[in-house]
Amino acid sequence: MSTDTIVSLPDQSTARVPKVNFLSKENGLLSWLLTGDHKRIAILYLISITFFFFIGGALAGLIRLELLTPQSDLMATDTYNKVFTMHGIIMIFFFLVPSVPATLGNFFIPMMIGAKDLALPKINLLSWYLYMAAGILALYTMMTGGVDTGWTFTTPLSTHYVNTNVLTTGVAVFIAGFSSIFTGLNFIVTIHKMRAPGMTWFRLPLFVWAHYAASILMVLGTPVLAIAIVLVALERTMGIGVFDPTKGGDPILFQHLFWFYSHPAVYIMILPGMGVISETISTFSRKRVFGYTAVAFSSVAIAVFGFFVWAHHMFIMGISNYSMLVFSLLTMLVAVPSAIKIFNWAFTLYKGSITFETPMLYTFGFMGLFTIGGLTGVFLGTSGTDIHLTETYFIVAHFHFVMVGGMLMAFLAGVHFWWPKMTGRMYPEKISQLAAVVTFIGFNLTFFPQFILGTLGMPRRYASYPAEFQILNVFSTAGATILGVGYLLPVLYLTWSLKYGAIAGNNPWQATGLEWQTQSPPLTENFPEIPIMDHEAYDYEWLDGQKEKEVVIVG
Amino acid sequence: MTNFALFPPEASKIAPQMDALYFFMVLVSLIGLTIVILLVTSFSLLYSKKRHPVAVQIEGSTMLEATWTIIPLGLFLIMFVWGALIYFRVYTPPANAMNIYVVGKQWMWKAEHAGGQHEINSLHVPVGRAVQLTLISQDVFHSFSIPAFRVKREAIPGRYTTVWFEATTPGTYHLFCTQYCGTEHSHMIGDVVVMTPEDFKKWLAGSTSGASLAQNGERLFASLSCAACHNTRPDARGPSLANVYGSRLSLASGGSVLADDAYLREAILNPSQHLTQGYAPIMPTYQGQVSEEGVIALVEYIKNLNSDYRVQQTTNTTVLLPESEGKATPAAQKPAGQGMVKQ
Amino acid sequence: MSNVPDKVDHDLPEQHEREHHIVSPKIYLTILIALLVGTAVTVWASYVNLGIFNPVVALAIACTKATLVVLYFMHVKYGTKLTKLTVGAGIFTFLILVGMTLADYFTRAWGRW
Amino acid sequence: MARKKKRWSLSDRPVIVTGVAEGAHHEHLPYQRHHFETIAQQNDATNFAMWLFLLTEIMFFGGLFTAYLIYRNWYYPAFVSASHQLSIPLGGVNTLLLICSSFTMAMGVWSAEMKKKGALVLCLILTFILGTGFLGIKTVEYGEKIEKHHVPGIHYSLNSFLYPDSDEAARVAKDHALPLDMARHTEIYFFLYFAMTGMHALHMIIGVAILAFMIARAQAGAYTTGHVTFVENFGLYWHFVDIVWIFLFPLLYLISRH
Repeated sequence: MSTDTIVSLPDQSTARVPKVNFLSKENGLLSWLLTGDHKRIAILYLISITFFFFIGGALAGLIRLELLTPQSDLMATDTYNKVFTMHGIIMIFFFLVPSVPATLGNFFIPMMIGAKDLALPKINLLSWYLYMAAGILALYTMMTGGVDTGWTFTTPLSTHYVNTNVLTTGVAVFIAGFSSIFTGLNFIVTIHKMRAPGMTWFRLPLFVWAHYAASILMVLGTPVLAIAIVLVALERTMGIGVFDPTKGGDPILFQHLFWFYSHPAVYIMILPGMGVISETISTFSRKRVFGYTAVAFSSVAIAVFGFFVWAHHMFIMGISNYSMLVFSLLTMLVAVPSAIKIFNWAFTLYKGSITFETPMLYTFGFMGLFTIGGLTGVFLGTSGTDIHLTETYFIVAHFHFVMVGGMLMAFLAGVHFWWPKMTGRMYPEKISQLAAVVTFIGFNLTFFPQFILGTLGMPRRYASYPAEFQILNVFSTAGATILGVGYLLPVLYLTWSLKYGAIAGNNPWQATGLEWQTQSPPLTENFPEIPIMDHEAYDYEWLDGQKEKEVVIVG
Repeated sequence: MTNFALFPPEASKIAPQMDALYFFMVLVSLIGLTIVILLVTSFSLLYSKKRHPVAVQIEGSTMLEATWTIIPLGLFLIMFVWGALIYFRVYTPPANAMNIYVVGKQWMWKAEHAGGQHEINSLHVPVGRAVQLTLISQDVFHSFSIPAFRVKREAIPGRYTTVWFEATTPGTYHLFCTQYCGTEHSHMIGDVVVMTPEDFKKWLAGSTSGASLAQNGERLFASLSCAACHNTRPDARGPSLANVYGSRLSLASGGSVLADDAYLREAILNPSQHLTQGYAPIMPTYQGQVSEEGVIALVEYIKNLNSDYRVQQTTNTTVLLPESEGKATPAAQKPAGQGMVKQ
Repeated sequence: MSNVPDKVDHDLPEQHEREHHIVSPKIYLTILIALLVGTAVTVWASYVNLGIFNPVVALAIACTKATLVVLYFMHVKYGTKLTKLTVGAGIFTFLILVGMTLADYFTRAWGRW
Repeated sequence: MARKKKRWSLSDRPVIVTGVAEGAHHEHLPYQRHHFETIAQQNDATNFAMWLFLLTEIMFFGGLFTAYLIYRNWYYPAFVSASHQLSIPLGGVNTLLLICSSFTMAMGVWSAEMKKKGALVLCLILTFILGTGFLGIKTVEYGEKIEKHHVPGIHYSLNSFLYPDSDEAARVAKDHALPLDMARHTEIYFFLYFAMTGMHALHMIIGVAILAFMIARAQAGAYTTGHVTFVENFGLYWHFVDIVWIFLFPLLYLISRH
């Protein structure tokens, strides 16, 4: 075994992908469209999410191209408004919210807890159909004139002052909300009720803890967005006056209802990513995650505190000074668990045996960028600096650092880490490490200048801007092109690896999770028979004990 | 490639204070980031598989957990308190501030000075003087943002919001609308011109519209026949509005309220909720009949009304009202003060 | 598998009959009567002028009726700790949404703006 | 809006279990899905899933209750006069109907547990009748509002609040005329009335539709074979909808009736 990688593949001349697995058990279109198997639904989600990610990415490219020049010369301001609105809606509702839970969570939570499938397979399939229905409806609105209210649907703009497809987009987001509710509901029931014998709560991998916390937010937060959108639809069609100041309604009420969901939504997006990072950091440093209970409880703490902080999005909107105090203080409390996690991951490396495969490179990228993203969040949570920095490119940089720097890096780390288990094939190491580095460089060049633009006061959602901001915008657009290349590479070599990738075998990383103790790609019922969990999570001694008892491959 | 800025100018009294907090936070973030990067890189070098092939399993240490819970929490709380102080300072205008009304409407800012100067997408302010902006929007959410002053306040429809600043260095600074408000959101920009007091006085004189805001209000007060009820005759149906601004009124629904701009606006648009004690709820609502600028003019007029002399002068026609036949208008005493509406 | 753990302590349902507690119709009948009485009382109470206590009384009666339905009709009284925790979480988040939003509206009257 | 996702579990029809591949060392009851170890685990999971779904319903109505509390506080006189437009007898009868339907539903669950098919079908039919009765009364009330133009929107009319003696309900409640701006805010009350009771009625309609389906299946003997999860879960849903009405009735109908 070469000294600087832990990858151990079976002898390629004789090894082959097991004949009986969840992919080959049944084929034909119907076997995919009517499947109850959580693994197949995860694959369906993976494909549809990548599709929507590249549409959102193309829109991002258009935005960056427009902002190369101070004037709005690539497209009319109206078109620009529609482009950034659709970029926001597609990226948030159709990529970030579902990405890790619906793909990696769907595929691996049942395997990690030793279950045959999620508790409600039919509802899991329904969640994917709702997601596709909502996605197609969103694309339909894009084709037929788009919507230009921003992804925040600010009233009274969205109810009285635009004549674009606000209603159809509202229905699309409403349906996508249900898809997210059903995923979260499925996870909570599965984690509570279907753990294998011996799998106590503190033997669960931290990936499962993170998804449990995110699912609480999905189930309890999303319905409030649903009612907010229903009220916008009623206001827009019948003029019921709930948010219309001339009829006595209060537009700030919409902000309360909208942000009550939309702040927990950012934790729905980041928590699953944190779960992936806990897995990769442990596997590639061959060590149990430092302070397991601290990391597990900080996930749940983020979920619980996530509900108390929403009005820090509204500090300049005229909420009372006293409720500003409450929300700003609680925002400081919710920032602490993220700091705990970062330091615990860093100390997991201490006295480990670290290797630098692609998932680990993405993990390091995550740790750096999420730290910056998290800390700049405190800038915006502090009411004083929020006055100057909110609604400028500082806030754009902040949430891109957390969402793209944090969440997307974690998603790519997860996809590369579990690719051998999902497909039975290894991804090509060298080019993927290159892609990780290119993404990291492109990301920093794109979004770091935006922090400076933000302090300069350049407002967000501007199609044209004063000339002195141009140089920083040119850097940002240059970075965006590199980032685009960085994100295209994985699609190419991952599809290539489906046919030509090395045969991965059961446990290429020698990881400790239950999902690595069975064949890859796994059986439809995951395990020949339900495993008994008799060791702690991330127990590398137990793993060494397992070396000689190789798992028999069925079929 | 005109001037290439990396940090906005500090042109208001609050700017250095906010920048101090901003740089403290940048410093804390840099230290935090370097700690994380140092930890990750040093551990990666020291404990790579080559140098440290066998990992040593470590459960964790509550001591360390406590340190990186309490230290970040302590730092964040310092930032919270410091930030809250600045927030209260920016959003609580001093009493002696000079008031300028700003009306945001889809895709332009309209500033209205008490002296009757009206500006579109620009704001002229004197240096070294507290200037309070009273913001309102006529349609959607806008946000009045002056990066050089580090101030920003949302103009929302239906309610006044205020912010104040004290410019320190003369010059021309950017004015942005930072809340997405539709097609021309990115063209709803302008200049804030800070002038020395003399230049400001010259500008005021040069660009007046002939009638001060209060005089506009007075004309509107008469044309909407507010004086039919709000005159000082003993049988007046409405309360006298002289010196009402800033006084504490007891409401018909119990409780008392300070008669500030917001109350006056609400009393004009939703009178029945803001009824003063002892008066019948007969005041009609002017919602939809008078524009935001009209309400501003009326509020400015009422704020400057320190006696009813003017009201009687302009409303001697009330003697012609049917129910007042036979009753002579009570002789209006000329008040000690000049009784004129302040210019 | 090497060693099968002896007593497995996770909250998979232990015995069959504990989870399937049959509530007797007698209890349902008493709860029905209690609810009907509650409705009558709340209607009667609304005709009595209790000043600001009217909404408080109405809400108190509604809450008791709701708890009766949840505990007895929905079997939460005989349900697992998990079900009780779930109901608690739902109500807690509901109160957070209502409470903290109202906190903003009520404190607007304190500050000048 | 909240399309209720009922899981059509195939488990009710007797399914020949072919659990060969995995050498099932425990017997698989016909209605036990393959991925559950024991039937108790399946019942627990579906019950817990139902409760989580009810959580989303609580938060969904939570948004409306927040709006109600804010606007009631802002425009109390408008809420008083507008609430006097609602007839307490109709609302009261509706509450009684719903509480009795909750009772019959609970008895239905009991008879399913006791495997009494006749009692189950009777209870479900009674619940169905009471539910449709409730919806019938609701349509009567809505018809009254539409007649008086109290539906928020362009045609909303204020004259039953500006001139209360022209309106029979206002006369009975001895209301005095509201000033114009407060009269305008009665529209906010009626938006809340229609949004809350409308959303509740939508949930009732979905419930009644599922009830019809259940009655058909119950007659075919589906729920009295020991597998009662479907009836139990529907019972939870029905009781939840009843609880929503228990809160709606006092908050909308009984605003200062003295």
